[in-house]
Amino acid sequence: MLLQPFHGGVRLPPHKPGDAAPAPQSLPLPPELVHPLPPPGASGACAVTVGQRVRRGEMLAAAADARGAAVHAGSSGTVTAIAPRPVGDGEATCVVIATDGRDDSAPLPPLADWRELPRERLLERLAVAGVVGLGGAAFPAAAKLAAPGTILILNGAECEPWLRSDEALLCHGAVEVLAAAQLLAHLCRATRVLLALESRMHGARAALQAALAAPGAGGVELVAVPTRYPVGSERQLIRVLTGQEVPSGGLPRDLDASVHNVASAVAAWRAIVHGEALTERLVTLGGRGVRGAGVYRVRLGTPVAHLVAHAGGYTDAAARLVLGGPMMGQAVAHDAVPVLASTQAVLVLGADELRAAAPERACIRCGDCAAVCPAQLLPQTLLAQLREGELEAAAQQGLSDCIECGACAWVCPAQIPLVQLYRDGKSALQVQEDERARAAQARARHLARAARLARDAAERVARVAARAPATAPAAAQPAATAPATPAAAATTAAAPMDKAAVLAAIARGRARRQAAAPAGREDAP
Amino acid sequence: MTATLLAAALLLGLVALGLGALARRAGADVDLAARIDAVLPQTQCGQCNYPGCRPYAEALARGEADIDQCPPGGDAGAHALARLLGRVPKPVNPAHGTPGPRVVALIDETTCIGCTKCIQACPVDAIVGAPKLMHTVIAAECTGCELCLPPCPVDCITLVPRAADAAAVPTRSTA
Amino acid sequence: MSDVLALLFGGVLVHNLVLVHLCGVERVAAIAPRPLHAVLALGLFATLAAALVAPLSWTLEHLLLQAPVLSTLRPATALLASAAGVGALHGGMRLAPAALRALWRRQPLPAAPDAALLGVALLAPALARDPAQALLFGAACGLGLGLVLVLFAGLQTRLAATQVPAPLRGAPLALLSLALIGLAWAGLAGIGDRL
Amino acid sequence: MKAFAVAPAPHIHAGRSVTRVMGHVLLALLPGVAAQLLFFGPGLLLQLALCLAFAAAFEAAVLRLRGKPLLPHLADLSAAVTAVLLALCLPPLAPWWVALAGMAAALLLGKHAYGGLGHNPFNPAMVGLAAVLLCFPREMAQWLSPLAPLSLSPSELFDAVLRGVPPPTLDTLSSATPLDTLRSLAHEGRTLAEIRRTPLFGNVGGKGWEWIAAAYALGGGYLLWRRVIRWQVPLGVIGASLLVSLPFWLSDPDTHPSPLLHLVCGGLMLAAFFVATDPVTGATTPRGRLLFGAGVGVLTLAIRRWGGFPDGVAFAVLLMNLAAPLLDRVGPPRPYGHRRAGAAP
Repeated sequence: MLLQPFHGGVRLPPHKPGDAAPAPQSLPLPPELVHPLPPPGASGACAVTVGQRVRRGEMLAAAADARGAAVHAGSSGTVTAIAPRPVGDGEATCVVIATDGRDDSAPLPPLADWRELPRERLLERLAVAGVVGLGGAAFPAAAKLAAPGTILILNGAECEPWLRSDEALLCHGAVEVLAAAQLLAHLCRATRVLLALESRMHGARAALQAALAAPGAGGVELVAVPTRYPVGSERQLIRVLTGQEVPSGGLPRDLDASVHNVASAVAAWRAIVHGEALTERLVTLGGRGVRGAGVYRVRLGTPVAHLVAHAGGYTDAAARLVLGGPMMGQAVAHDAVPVLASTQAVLVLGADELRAAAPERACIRCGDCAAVCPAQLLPQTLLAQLREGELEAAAQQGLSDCIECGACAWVCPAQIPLVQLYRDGKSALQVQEDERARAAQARARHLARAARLARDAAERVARVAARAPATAPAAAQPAATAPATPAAAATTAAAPMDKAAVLAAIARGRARRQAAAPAGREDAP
Repeated sequence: MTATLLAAALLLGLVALGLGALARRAGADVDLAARIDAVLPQTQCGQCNYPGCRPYAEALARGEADIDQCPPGGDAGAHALARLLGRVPKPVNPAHGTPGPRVVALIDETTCIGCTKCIQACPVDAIVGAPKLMHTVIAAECTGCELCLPPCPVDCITLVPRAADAAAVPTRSTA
Repeated sequence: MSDVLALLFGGVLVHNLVLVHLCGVERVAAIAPRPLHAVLALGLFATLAAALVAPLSWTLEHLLLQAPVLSTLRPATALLASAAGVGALHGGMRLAPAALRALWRRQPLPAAPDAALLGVALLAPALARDPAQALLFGAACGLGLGLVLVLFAGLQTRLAATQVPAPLRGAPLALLSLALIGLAWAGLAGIGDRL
Repeated sequence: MKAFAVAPAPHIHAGRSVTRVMGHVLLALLPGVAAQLLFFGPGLLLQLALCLAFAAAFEAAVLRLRGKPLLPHLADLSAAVTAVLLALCLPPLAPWWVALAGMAAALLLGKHAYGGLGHNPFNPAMVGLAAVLLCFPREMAQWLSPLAPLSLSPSELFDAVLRGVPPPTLDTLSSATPLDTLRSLAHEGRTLAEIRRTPLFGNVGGKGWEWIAAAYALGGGYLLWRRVIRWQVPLGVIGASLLVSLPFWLSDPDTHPSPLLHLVCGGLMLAAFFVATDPVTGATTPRGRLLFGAGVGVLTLAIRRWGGFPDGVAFAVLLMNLAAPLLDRVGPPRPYGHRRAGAAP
């Protein structure tokens, strides 16, 4: 398989000792689970009430539509509250469940004969089971799998330092991954199935090759992509494997390809074959700030504090708590936040692992950022344009193609928070585009109104012109010349009114009114 | 003598070609007016002393208007016009009004008498109602141009800042 | 051939209006943040104007001012020539095709002749031996002015994002930048006459 | 519940800072300084000391004037790099006021007037050098013939630099740079072969200059290997000057110096690796950098051949700094997923 290089990318210190990832360790059930409900628009109404007893896998909120994803209880227990709770660096309405420790579950009926079932039935099961992408974006799997693609790429290339969740799954769950590959290949009607993993994942490669040797598990091509951040990003992986580039603003389906994280594939497989809703995921715990670093099988909704406490607690070097990887992860202010489907890792970084708190300096245009930018942009030019407020020019330079991978901020010798700037720039661009769409709407309505007024005026003139010949048949002398404007036609066509007739009519009207007046009843005005 | 003439002619020919190319790139007045109209906020408010955004755009293209007469566009709008017309950017002229946050008209339904004067005045048909019946403003469509305030006999229309959720962009118009 | 090159290099480099003779400095300093295509148009229009002014002032000089006593009228004839040149350009533009007229309306040259054109009117009679050379020299001077305009506008785009100390913002920085460009231009000083 | 400080992503960093970049540049300059010390004597040490002292003084003064904290800005060594570059271009026995004027022009006019590091459009060292070339033409022409100044006693040296009194034996020691002699003798119609036989020229170029050029190339190689500078500018400068001088040399070897001689003499190698590669004032797109380097090479040769100065590197770099913003518009790279460069998708 000929691999194409992708532009830029950086070689990060992996912080991943050993050839194979450690086996996933399990965790005792936390006393309380916090399940954030998706924003009102993206999901159905909350299906449970406070005090109601729920079992593991029971639906807390239905999927908004056939392409959404439902929310499920992480374990059995009673719902103690449905209220806003801190989630990530913000807040969301959450269903809080006090677990009872029995952990009895309510599985959905397994669909063992999924090969014969219609695709729609399988996609609908994925939505009901709440399967979302576990690669960090948490995009509903049903929506992503809806578009078939001849090339199916299973993304096992976990390229951020410390992260070993996918690698642990590949090393210790290779059979399930390959089975899931078959299911997804059927769902996507894919003719080629590629499983990408980083060239440094020797343990995972060996486990997969052993599983491939087993009967009935063929058809999946193992591809070792170069260990270079951000090779695991969807666009870069497609470039490396197919040599094609996803068009700007487009999706992989435009290239007849689809990319799925290996963990999401397994979650989809479990939901269909075992009828298990998505209630747990593998989370990497790392960094010098915590003891017992490794890969844990964590129930969704488990507070981070519980995970850290049972792993071994904080060391005194703990300086920053990050949900996700060190390059794209989100720093959070405290550990009373739940683990979500998008939480690939919980990192407690020590002060020396962190970027130096050096003050931000002026950009010296060294171009290191442009050399490493996988989207082949010019971060230094975008920086200058955004600082001058030249949104239009920045959009022209490809600001919306920035994948926020952080490689530019990683190499920047002047310590400029570039990703933050581009994220703000993108949101400002979005606001500008909304305003422009609103303006276009207003222009359309204005033009429609102007057209309507013109049409009304023309109709009124036509109506008057049509009525005028009917009232004066006696004075049918021909209209002498073509009237200059329609309005003028009305007056010349009618016969000249003589003044006496008008006065007589008024007198008759006054007389009739006096005759009615003495009757003492005033008609309506 | 002839060599210099030839060189001068060649040089001036190149200059003329350059100017022709620049002129074609800059475009005739008509499509320049369209490009300017695309940048204007389309509030049709008339604060620029022109009866709407399109007339102001055409005046700008003819070079009769200045780029700082559009308060709803704000300073950013003036900068965009400057960049489009190759002029020196300057902030909005306060004489035409001061740029402010986006506002939406709101009809006080207890005092509205259904006189339809505001409906006729609204440049974008954002007010729904009928004679002697209740009138109300469609918040998503209102551009905050304040043209409905003067004709209202009972002064029941007030301007309120556009709420964030009301800012949901209406579906793309088919026009 | 060599005098054509000498005139060309002379007009653009050795006798650059803005950087060597400091004519039209105020136009360059005030070019400020304008898109590059607008500055290019302005530069090309300046070239046309200079090309009109130079032969005019040359003929006026060599027809009227031969007698030494009349040479005191030189500033007057220079002013007359440049005013006539700009006037001719304004008139000519009215007959130009629509797109060019639109471009001219957006990037007009001031009606009154400014220092740069006066400079051309004074330089051309001194350096050119016949009207054709004056025409070529005038065009070269215009191109020199246009070149500095475009380079300076490019520089301005890079200066826009800088945190210039408050007292130097705006005109002082523009003049300082022009001084540094003049410093760089001095390196090309001898290029013209050694051809 | 344990609280943490919050900061935007990414949370780790490659560790390279502006100070370290400038540190690498200074390190790469050491071989060049050593070679120049070897051939032109300890005068350079005095010039270096003077320039560095003035640099520190001006930086500190301006930073206090602008109310900025002294340490972080002083520590970014950018002023030190400017000082060393300027010192290398000054004649070893130039009086102290030449260094003062050069550093004043470089740091005050060239850099801090625009707002400090990162904001200056012109290379500060070259602004200083160009100003000094124009203001002190006589002092700047007083180069020494190679290997001669070893006989100078320290007191004569101090007199020359600190009090501006030229040593009595100066006329035997001093001679113009090879480029100067090249230009003056060429104008007297002497053929290149005769010029080459004067004691000034070694087997390739100027006697000492070829080693100095090699030392700069060595330093440049280090910078390329450490990825502090990119290959486009040096390739542009060296490639363009070779390509431009080759046809002239082939057509008429007697009057036009060989491309190698051009490379070795004067400040071309210093410019190729240390001056033109200044990222702040150069072009920032790969294609722009290539054009920038080519421009510096061509303009340097043009000024050497027809210009008024023996070595036009300073002016060539300043002129290309002026054109750099336009060069960036020539060839922006094609973003991922776009059909053409710089066009909307």
